[in-house]
This record gives sequence, structure tokens and C-alpha cells, in this order.
Amino acid sequence: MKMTMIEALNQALEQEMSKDDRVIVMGEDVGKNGGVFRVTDRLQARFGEKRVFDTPLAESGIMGTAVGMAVYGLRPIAEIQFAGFLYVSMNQLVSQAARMRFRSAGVYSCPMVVRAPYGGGVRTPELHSDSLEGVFLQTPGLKVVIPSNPYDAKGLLVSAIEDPDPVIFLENIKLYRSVRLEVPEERYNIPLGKAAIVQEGSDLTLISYGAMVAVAQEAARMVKEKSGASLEIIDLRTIWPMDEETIVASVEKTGRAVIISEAPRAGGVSAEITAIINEQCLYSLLKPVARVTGFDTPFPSPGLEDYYLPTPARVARAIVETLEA
Amino acid sequence: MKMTMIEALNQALEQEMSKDDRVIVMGEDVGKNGGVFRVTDRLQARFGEKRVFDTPLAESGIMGTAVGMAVYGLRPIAEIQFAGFLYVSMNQLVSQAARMRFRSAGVYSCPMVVRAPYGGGVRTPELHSDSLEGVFLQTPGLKVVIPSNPYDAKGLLVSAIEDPDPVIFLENIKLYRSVRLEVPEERYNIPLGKAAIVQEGSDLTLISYGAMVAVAQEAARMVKEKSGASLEIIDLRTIWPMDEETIVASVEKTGRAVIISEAPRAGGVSAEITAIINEQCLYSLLKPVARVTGFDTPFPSPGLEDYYLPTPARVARAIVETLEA
Amino acid sequence: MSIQELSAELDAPFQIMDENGRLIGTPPDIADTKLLEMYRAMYFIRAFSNKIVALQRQGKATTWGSLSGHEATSVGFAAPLEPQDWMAGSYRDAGSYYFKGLSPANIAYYQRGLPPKYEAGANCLPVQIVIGTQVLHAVGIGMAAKIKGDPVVSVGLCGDGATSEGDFNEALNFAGVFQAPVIFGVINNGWAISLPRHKQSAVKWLAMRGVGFGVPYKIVDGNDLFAVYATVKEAADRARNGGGPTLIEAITYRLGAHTTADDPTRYREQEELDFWQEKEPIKRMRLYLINRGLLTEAEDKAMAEEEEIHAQAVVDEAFNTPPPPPDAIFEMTWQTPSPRMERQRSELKRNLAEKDGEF
Amino acid sequence: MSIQELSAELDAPFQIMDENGRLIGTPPDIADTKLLEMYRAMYFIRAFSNKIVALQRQGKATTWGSLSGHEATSVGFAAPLEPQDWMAGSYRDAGSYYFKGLSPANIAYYQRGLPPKYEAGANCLPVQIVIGTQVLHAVGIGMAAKIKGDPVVSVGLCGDGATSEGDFNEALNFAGVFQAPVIFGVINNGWAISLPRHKQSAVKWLAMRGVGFGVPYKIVDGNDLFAVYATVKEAADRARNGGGPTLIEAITYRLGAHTTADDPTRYREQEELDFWQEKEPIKRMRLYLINRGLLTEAEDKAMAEEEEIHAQAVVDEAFNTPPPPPDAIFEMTWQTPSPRMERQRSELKRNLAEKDGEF
Ligand SMILES: Cc1ncc(C[n+]2csc(CCOP(=O)(O)OP(=O)(O)O)c2C)c(N)n1
Ligand SMILES: Cc1ncc(C[n+]2csc(CCOP(=O)(O)OP(=O)(O)O)c2C)c(N)n1
Ligand SMILES: [Mg+2]
Ligand SMILES: [Mg+2]
Repeated sequence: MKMTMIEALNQALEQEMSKDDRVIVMGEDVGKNGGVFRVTDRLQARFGEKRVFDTPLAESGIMGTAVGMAVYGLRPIAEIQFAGFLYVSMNQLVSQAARMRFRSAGVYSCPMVVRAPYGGGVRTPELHSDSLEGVFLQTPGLKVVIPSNPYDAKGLLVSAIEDPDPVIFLENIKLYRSVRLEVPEERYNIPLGKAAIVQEGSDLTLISYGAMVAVAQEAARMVKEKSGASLEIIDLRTIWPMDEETIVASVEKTGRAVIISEAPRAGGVSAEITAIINEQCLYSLLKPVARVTGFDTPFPSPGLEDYYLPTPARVARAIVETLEA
Repeated sequence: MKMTMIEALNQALEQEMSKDDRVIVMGEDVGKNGGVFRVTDRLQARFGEKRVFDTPLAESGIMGTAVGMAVYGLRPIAEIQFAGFLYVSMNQLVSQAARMRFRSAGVYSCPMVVRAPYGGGVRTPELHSDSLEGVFLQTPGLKVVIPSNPYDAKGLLVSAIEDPDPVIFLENIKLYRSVRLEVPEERYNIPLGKAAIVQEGSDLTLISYGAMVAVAQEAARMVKEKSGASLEIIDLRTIWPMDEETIVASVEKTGRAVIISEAPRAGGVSAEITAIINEQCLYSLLKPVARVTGFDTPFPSPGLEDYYLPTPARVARAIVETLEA
Repeated sequence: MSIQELSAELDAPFQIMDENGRLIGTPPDIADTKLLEMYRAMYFIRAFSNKIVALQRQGKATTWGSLSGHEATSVGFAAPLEPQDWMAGSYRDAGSYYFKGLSPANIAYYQRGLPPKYEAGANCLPVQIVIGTQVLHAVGIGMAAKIKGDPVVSVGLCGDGATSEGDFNEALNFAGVFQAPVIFGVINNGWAISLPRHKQSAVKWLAMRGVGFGVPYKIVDGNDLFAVYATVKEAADRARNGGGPTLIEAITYRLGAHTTADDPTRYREQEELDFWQEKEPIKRMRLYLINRGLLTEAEDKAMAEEEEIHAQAVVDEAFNTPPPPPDAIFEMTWQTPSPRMERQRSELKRNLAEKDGEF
Repeated sequence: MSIQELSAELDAPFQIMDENGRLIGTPPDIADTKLLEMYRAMYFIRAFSNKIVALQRQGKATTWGSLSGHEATSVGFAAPLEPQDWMAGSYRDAGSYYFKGLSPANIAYYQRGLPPKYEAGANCLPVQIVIGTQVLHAVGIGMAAKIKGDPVVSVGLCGDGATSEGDFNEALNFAGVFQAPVIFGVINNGWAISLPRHKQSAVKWLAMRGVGFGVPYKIVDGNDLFAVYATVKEAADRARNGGGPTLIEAITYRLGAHTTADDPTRYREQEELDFWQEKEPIKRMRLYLINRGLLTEAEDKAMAEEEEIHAQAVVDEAFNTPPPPPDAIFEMTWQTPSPRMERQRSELKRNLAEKDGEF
């Protein structure tokens, strides 16, 4: 069946809840309202208010009680209404969920999933578009997953729910309903920590994730049309732990790389990928790794976001520059 | 007069408060107790409870009220007892203080300083040693300063207090009392955004900040003794905005770089510096930039921290490897 | 606040005027002209909000939270304030900001999805999106005013849902400890998106939160402009005279959807809406004013129409104001952009210069 | 909780035994052997805490917060619990963890600055350093137990200072909304480092925080083991039977420094200490037990000495336990270390292998 990402996520949640009693869904407006994007639609009707419930409007409370539930033996899936509000729960997330195993030297663990929509391009209010994945590279103990399409979304969410450690699952708002893709009815896993090569090529490696994968694909198409260059496109799928092997193998082959991310440039995912390439395949590198990203300012107002977000044309220009001898 | 970093900071605070009525000091135990490290010692006695006051134990409250005070026209200096607790106030810091100017399109601003001790090697309890500077590269709107010695501490704090935008001022606990240095009695500024070259050299560039500057110096001494290599050492002083010019000029000269940071490796300051070097002077680079940092785990228990923190020997080995042809 | 005072207040929200515009208490001392101005503002707020909703439907405005039902709280929290006083509110407090002195054209301009234009003199903090957060800023402003010795009152406005956030509670605590000249206005409109009030907290009235922080409080009928005004005025006078903070819970109702992105039929019943529609704040004030002879039916109709036109004019002004250049973001982050930002500005300008076709 | 109940409780903390060991109420139903065991635990806790302080002074232990003065709250919050119940506490709650079933050798081991050893069966969450945070975990555990239908009570312990944190208040709110089987134990020892209780909140009793969240509460004399025990027992029974949460504020005093890193002479008066020394919890229980004939002076002395020896044995055990290998951190982060972590493990091992001289 063809599904949107919302439908695929909803199905993953429903199937995991059917399979495993320990899985519960909690957050603001996730019950009757089915979440502001309807990802949890009909789950409360199906599984009851005990397993799918609205919480008070308090992100730290959501995160902190989810930690307790996970330690106790449930598998909470906590929705934060927009990723920008993860900051409100930051301590519970990075000092608590991320460290329960560490702090207890392995006696307790915190198998929970934090779902949150993020991403620009859809004219949302302030802090509804921010990309936070880069922050979590510096806060050890968390896994971070970002699917780029409905098929991946389902398989990755299943793996996130089954993971024995806390996973932040970031869902790009622009991708929620814009693409319909064939998604199998049955349950399946896509393993965490493994990137996908969505297009093979030999001249340059494009590394991206989330909504930027489509931007990369479009840019690749534009460049190919113009110059015939053969571009490899990597979709990270899991941001952390990162699939360094796939990145390095590709760049060793192509000798050139462009990274695309809608997050601010400084010190985030794009910086870490650059550092990985520098450390592991500098001698294969023919040109500086290019970063096409948001700028080092807060995410702008809707009316200015188009100038902030990477566009296919921006990426294409970076590709062309990086392809120059 | 020779001063510890604590004394130098205390003097900077005292002088700024004398000079500018708008400067106030707030935080947990900063009043009568003078702060748990005594950085605010005697300030309450001197300036009264109106300008130096203890707050309730609530970091978000501290940060949020400081934002209000800064907008109103004061120049609050808020102490967070340990940088690890910045996470508790994360939303007020990165979504509020950092964005007041942006959100109001320049009508309001938020000239405040957040002081917080951080850093390992002194056997503190959990979350008292964590290095958070790398997180703030991904949260635009904040400046981040980390002094490496008493002289810099005073001059940088003065500049931070005078800055029209919010500044996070991180003070390395290990450096608080371990070094005494000549510090002028009179007020002086060290500009934000400018690194210092603490040692000139031609074979390799060591880039570090905070307590790692001394580690870099010791490692450089060890290597020089053994091989005679001429090493340049950069002390960033301001982490953000970063003095890219100084870094790039140095690496263009030496062709080799080792970055030292006690923060986790992934996606932080060390990653961004690597990316800057990659972008701006890749063709000068003779070897991969090496990162000697904490590991990608939470900061460990006191009994294991010595294995986590960069040591002169670890740095020296990285230097030697990077110097190899 | 003694326990006796506490128990007396628990029965029903404070009212001065009932839903038919009949006085059941002594109205506050408001000059007739000011009262008519306040009444007019309620019309404007409703018309303005409806205009933005319509613009959003046409794809011309960004997400908007309807102000319908909030007209009395909007005006009632702002009207007793002095020009030097401050307000910190959320998206739902645009009406209060308007009455406090913010240009409505600027509010509409912001709804185009552009960086806002705030008049510094209006003393309204930028609209807060992160629920609950602004209340701490209000307390900080109050603390700062007290430190400087300024006769300033600071008002923090938020919704019922916001009271669940840690920040709201920390704000109450700071205000109590520092006896800050602050008014907490909890605009309880019955819902936080789809979460009804009784699922937000096990307490009967949110204002009782004040008990545990040593902050005096009052529960008022938020559709009764007199009750809101009188209570805010009393709290403001007290705060200005060193009497410290007050927590005011105003009971009203969100007559519209949560925002233009929301579909309330998924979670609430028409009956409830009908029930509250009867209690809406403009009607009762109209009945009162006509009854008192301050307004004729004809004048009332004219006033409503004038404010429709006013709202349209304001929107037109907003939509005729040129937007800032795309690289404005680099000036808005820090007072002085860093060299890196300047490089990024060039990058942005280059992107603008090169057409999409010619990458 | 009605307002009547509320006002009755505001006068003075609940007591069963006065500071001279005289009953002024009905003691809880505790078997003599258990009572003596509880009394013995108070001795152990004091001896143990003093030992760690001494070890810290010798540079052998990391920062420690003295438990002196907290013996009755430590035992009183743990003794009424069942094995399946949970506790979430801070550094100051080691005494409760001990009585709940955590091996004291493991507590001492942790004070060597090593990754802790927790017995999973004791159901005590790792010691919390970030003030206030653990209380939400306690609520989450209670909510989970309720979802699963387990007869489990979850106790969240924190200090007076912690009540200022947003998390503490959010926890009360969640517990109220979900009627979670949770006991909030606020151990009010008069100080949060150098901040006296009255500067933490403008409210008289922190327990009144319960009012604003619809959570029943009680204020007890935290140096009266009977009062603490009886109150916790009642709350636990109620929670276990579906009656929801309770907030208990236990008034006691921190007889020691905040931690071994603190110098309380900078901020508090000797008179205050002397005042509270008179009220300390072991003395009054001793007087009671001797008076009731459950203990002779000689037996009491012997018991104190035995617990000194016990504490020493526990410390010895801890210090004879081998530490984990330095690369344990890679196993503690995730169940399965990532390839990158494995590379970092090799890096760490290489660092270990190469002596400092031979870089
Ligand atoms: C910290 C945070 N969490 C969640 C949201 C998403 N959100 C926007 S409005 C809202 C409900 C607010 O309810 P209330 O405080 O009662 O205000 P109202 O909208 O009813 O005026 C929510 C959950 C947000 N903006 N900020
Ligand atoms: C979030 C956070 N802020 C600050 C600190 C530093 N700190 C440690 S203990 C303490 C005081 C705690 O007071 P209280 O809650 O009364 O507990 P007590 O120590 O008196 O038992 C502070 C401020 C911390 N550990 N965590
Ligand atoms: Mg509401
Ligand atoms: Mg205390």
C-alpha cells in the first residue's frame, strides 16, 4: 500500500503496541486528537487510555516520567510536540535518559523513544522548524534517528522501539504528507546505525538525511543533466551512531563530498562528518568537503526561511564547485 | 599582584560592579557564601543584597529572570553552580536569552553573562565536570568564552560583561586555584572573538582552550625535548565566535594540527575546528587533523576520569604521529 | 493570605457583572470615555482576529490563534496599566498587547511570517511561542524594576495549559521570594489545544497554585470586563506600592479553534461551545452600556462596523509594508555580526543573485 | 483535601513523640524487633556517614553529604515500604537506600569515585545529583506500576531546596493528574547549602505546595521516627489501594556541613545548630526505648559500638573490592557499543599500554 510518512509511523506504532504490551504512547494531545499531525491517530481508541494518554503541558514532566517508566520496565514512546521544545526537557533527556545505564553501571536502562517533528520549509511559527540533531552529538548516551521517507520511517521506528537504549526519533514535518511510498503491511526492521546508499556514483559523494535527501537527489539530477557527473547519495538514516564505514568507503571512492543539512553549520552533524572524512580518508580527498547547511543564526521567520534552507540550486552549485579540478 | 583565577574573576566582578550600576550578580549561594568556589566572595557585603543576591534553587528561574532583567536594562551576571546544570535551564538559555534580539528583530537585546564552572580532573561528583561548550555551537545567538589563566580570565570577563549580547563564561575548575599569575590591579579588556598564540612555532599547530592549554604546553615541551619540533600553540579564549583567521593562518604555515579538548569528540568544538581547517586550508594540510578529546561517553566517575581526559602524553603521541611524514 | 481568605474565594470566580450585563457588584472607577474605548477595543480585537484567520485561510498569513472569547481578558489586563508597565505574553495575548500600545499593523505584519516590528515604547515582550517561558521574563522585569526603584508593574500572561510547565511554577516562587511587582494572568480558556482543563491539573482552580508559593491570588470571571479590570487594577496598585505579586486566574473560553491548524471537532462538543457562547464578553458589556445610556443600538452597530474597517485598514497597512532583506538575519543575531556571519551573508547574497537555473 | 483539613495542619508539624522521647500520640504498630532494627539502623547511618567524612578528609573518598540529623527521616521513609516498592533519592538519601535494602558496602564503594554497584532488587534509583530531577522518575515509576496493575508504591525523596525546581512541581502535577501511587518526601533540613529555608519560598510550609496541585499533604516532625513512619505508612497504604499521591514534608535539620566541600560557619550561627542538636532524632528514640524497657543503657552502648564496627566492616569491604577496568565506560553507555566506541576503546587501551615517558 502507498502511505505517507504519517501513515507509516502510525502503522509502526500500532503494530508495536499490538506486539508488545510494554509499549505505551504519551505526550501532549496524542490521545483523542491523535497528535497535532495525527501520527498517533486512533491509537487511544484501539489501545485504551492506559496505554495512550495525554499528559499535562510539561516537556520535562513528560521526559522525566518516561524515564521512570522505562526503568520500571515499560517501553514508553514520548512525543514532544515540536523538536524545538526538547530544550525544555533537556536535562531529563541528556542528563537522565541518556545516562541511566551509565549512572547505574548497567543495572538500569532506559529503553524509550522520544518522537518529535522538526524541519523547515512549511511556514511554521518560531521554534517549530529547528533541527536539533547536532546538539545530541555532544550529549553522549542518545541515539538519533531521522528517516527520509515513509518506508524507512516505519522500519526505523520499529528498531527504535526495540532498541535497549534511548532513541530520539526526529520526523521531518515537510516529509510528513508530501510523499506517498509503497510500505509493506507487515512489520519489518531497518537497523539503526546503518546508512543507505540511495544512488550509486563515482565522482562525488552527497551526504544528507531527512528532507535534505530529496534536495540532494534533485541537485544530483540537475548536475547530471548539465555535466553528466556520476554522484553517490548517502542517506544517513541514523545520525548517531553514525555509519562512518559507508561514508568513508564512498569518499575513498569518489574523493569529493558535499554534506547537506538544514541545521546551523557550526559544530553539528556536518562538522562531524567533515572531521570523520578528514581523519579517515584525507589522502583520498581531492577538494575540501563542502557544507551546504543552514546559517549560524536562529532559524528565521517563515518569510525568510527559503533563503536559509539548502535548495537544490545551492547544493548543485556546491557540487559543481567541488567537482572542479 | 599574583592572583589565582578566582581572585582575578572576583576582582573583575568587583570593578565592573563599581563602574556600572546596572551590573548585578545572582545565583545559588553567591551571596553570603560567596559562591561555592568563592568567585563572588565579599561582593554582597560590598554592594548590598539588592545587587548581589541568592536565588532559589532553580536554574531555569535564574536564567529566565535574568533574561527579563537584561531586557529591562540591567546587566545580570547569573552564576550556574556547575555547567552540567545548564541543561536544566537550556530552554531559557538557547531559546530565550540567545534569541531575544532575533525574536524582537533588534528592538530588545539580552546583555547578560552566564558564569559556570566546568571541567575534569578534580574528582567531582557526576555532572560537575562536563564540558558543554560544544553544544552551544548548534544553538545560535550565544557567545562562549573560556579563559585559560587568571590574566585572561579578568580581561575576558570584563569584555563579556560589556558585550551587548549574551555570553556564556565557562570557568575551568582545575584552573581556579592551581595557577597564580601576575594580574594588573586596573581594569582591562581582552576582546572577545580573538585567540591568543601562546607559543609560536612552525611545524605543527596545537589548538586548545581552558585547562587543555597547559596540557598542550606540557606536551609541546615533551615533544620538543625529544625531537626538537617547533610547535605553535593557540589558545582560543573565545570559543564562539571562533577566531578562524588565527587558526587558518597558523595551519597554513605549519600544515599540521592537533586539537585538544576535554569535551566529548563528536560534533563539538574539535569537529568544527577540523571542518574550518578542511574548508579554508585543506591544500596546506600535510596530515589529518588529530583530535585529542574526551570519548563519546558521558564523563566518567572520578576514579576513571584520568583515562578519559587528554593527558600531555596522549597529546604528545598525537603530535608525534601528526609530525610523521 | 490567611486560610480564611482562601476558603472564601474557592466557591466561584469573582464577578461584578453577570452574563446579562446586570451589575452584581460595584463597578471599577472608569471614566465613561475610557469605558467606551475599552468596549471599542473588544470589537477591534474580534474583528482583527477574524481577519487574520481569513487571511490564513487564503494562504496569506501564518498560523494564528483566534482571540474570540478573550476580548475581556485582553482589554481587562491591559487597561489598568501605566505606560511604563510591561507585559510578557503568548500568541494568545495579541489583544492585550494592542491595548497596551503595540501597533496592530505590526501584529498583522508579524503574521505575514516576517521578523516582527515592535515599538520599544509599548513595553511588550516579543510574542512567546514556548509555552510558560515568558512568565519568568515578566518576573525578571519586575525584579529589575524593584532593584532600580522604578514604579513599574510587570504582567506575565499565559494560558491554563502553561501552568503545568516548570517555568510557570518557578516564576511564582521567584515572585514570592523577591516580592516582585508582578501580576500573573492565567487566562483559563478551558483548553490547552485538546486537553481540557480538568486533565491539566488535579486542583480545582489553578489560582490555588498561589497558596504553595505564598503568592496572593484571585479567581475572576474572565468574561466580565469589570471584574478583570478591578482585580488587575487592585493587584497593580498593590504591586506598585511594594505589596508584591498577585496571581489572577481569569475564567473564560476559547470560542475558536486552538489555531488555524487545529480542528476542535475532534475533541470537544458543540454543546460546550454553545454554553460558553452565551457567556461571551462583548454581549454583556453591550447590554450594560445600552442600559446605562452610554450607547444606543445604532451607535453600537456603527462602532462594530468602524472597527471592522479599522481592522481592515491595519491589515492593509501591514501588507503594504516592505519586508526586510533576506540577510537581515545576520544583523538580528548579534549587535555586530561576526566575520563568519559576514561570510555567510555573502553566501546568502550569492545564492540570491544566481537564479535557480544557473547553479 | 478540604480547606478545613488544610487549616488544621498549618499550626505545627505532626508529632507522636516529643524531643524527650515522651509519647504525645499513638505510636504506629511496629513490632519490637523491627523497632530495634530501625533504631540500630539510625546508629549505623550516623556511624557510616561519619566514616565517609573521615575518609574524604584523608583523600580516600569523594565529596560526601553528611547524613547527621537525617537518621529518622532516612529510616522512617524506608521502613514502611514493601520490597517491590521503589525509591528515587539524592546524595542525602543514602540512609533510606540502606534501609530499603541497598548494600552499604556498595554505597561506600561508590564514594571511592567508581561507577556504582546497585543491586537491582533493592529498587533504588542511582543517586541523583541534579537536584529535583529524581522526583519525576519516582512519578514515572508509580505511573508505570499503575498501568501494569502492580501493587507498588514509589517514593521520591528530595530536599527543601529541591522544591524550587520546576521538575519538583511538574512531578506533583503529574502525580495529581494520574493519581499515581507516589509519596513525595521533602526532607526539609533547613538549608540548601547556604540558603535558609525562608529564602527558598515565600510559603510557610513547603508541603502547602500540594494544595495547588490537588495532592494531599502532611507536615511531620522529621526527627520523630514514629511520626515519619506512621505518616509514610498511611500514605503508602493509601497509594497501594489506589488512593493516589501524598506529599510529606519532614522537618529536620542538617547537623553537618552541606558536604565535605562546604564551610557552614560562613553562613549559619552556632546557636541555630545548638538548638537543633537538642532535637536530634537518635536521642529521643533512645529515651523512649529505655523508658519502655526495650533497651538498657548498656545494650544501647553496645549497639552503638556494634554499628561502628559494622560501618567499618562495610567500608573495608568496599575498599577491598576491585575497581572496574578503565574501558568499562564503553559498556556502560549503550548495551552494545558502537564501532566508533570500540575504536575509542582501543585508543584508551593504547593510552594505558604506553607509559607516560614513551609517548
Ligand atoms: C513548551 C511548549 N510545548 C508545547 C507547545 C505546543 N503548544 C502550543 S499552544 C499549546 C497549548 C497551550 O494551552 P494554553 O496554555 O491553555 O494556552 P491557549 O492556547 O489555550 O491560550 C501547546 C501544547 C508549545 N508551543 N510550547
Ligand atoms: C540542578 C542542580 N543545581 C544545583 C546543584 C548544586 N547543589 C547541590 S546540593 C544543593 C542544595 C540542595 O539543597 P536541598 O534540596 O535542600 O538538599 P540538602 O542538600 O539540604 O539535603 C545545590 C544547590 C545541583 N546539584 N543540581
Ligand atoms: Mg488554554
Ligand atoms: Mg536542605
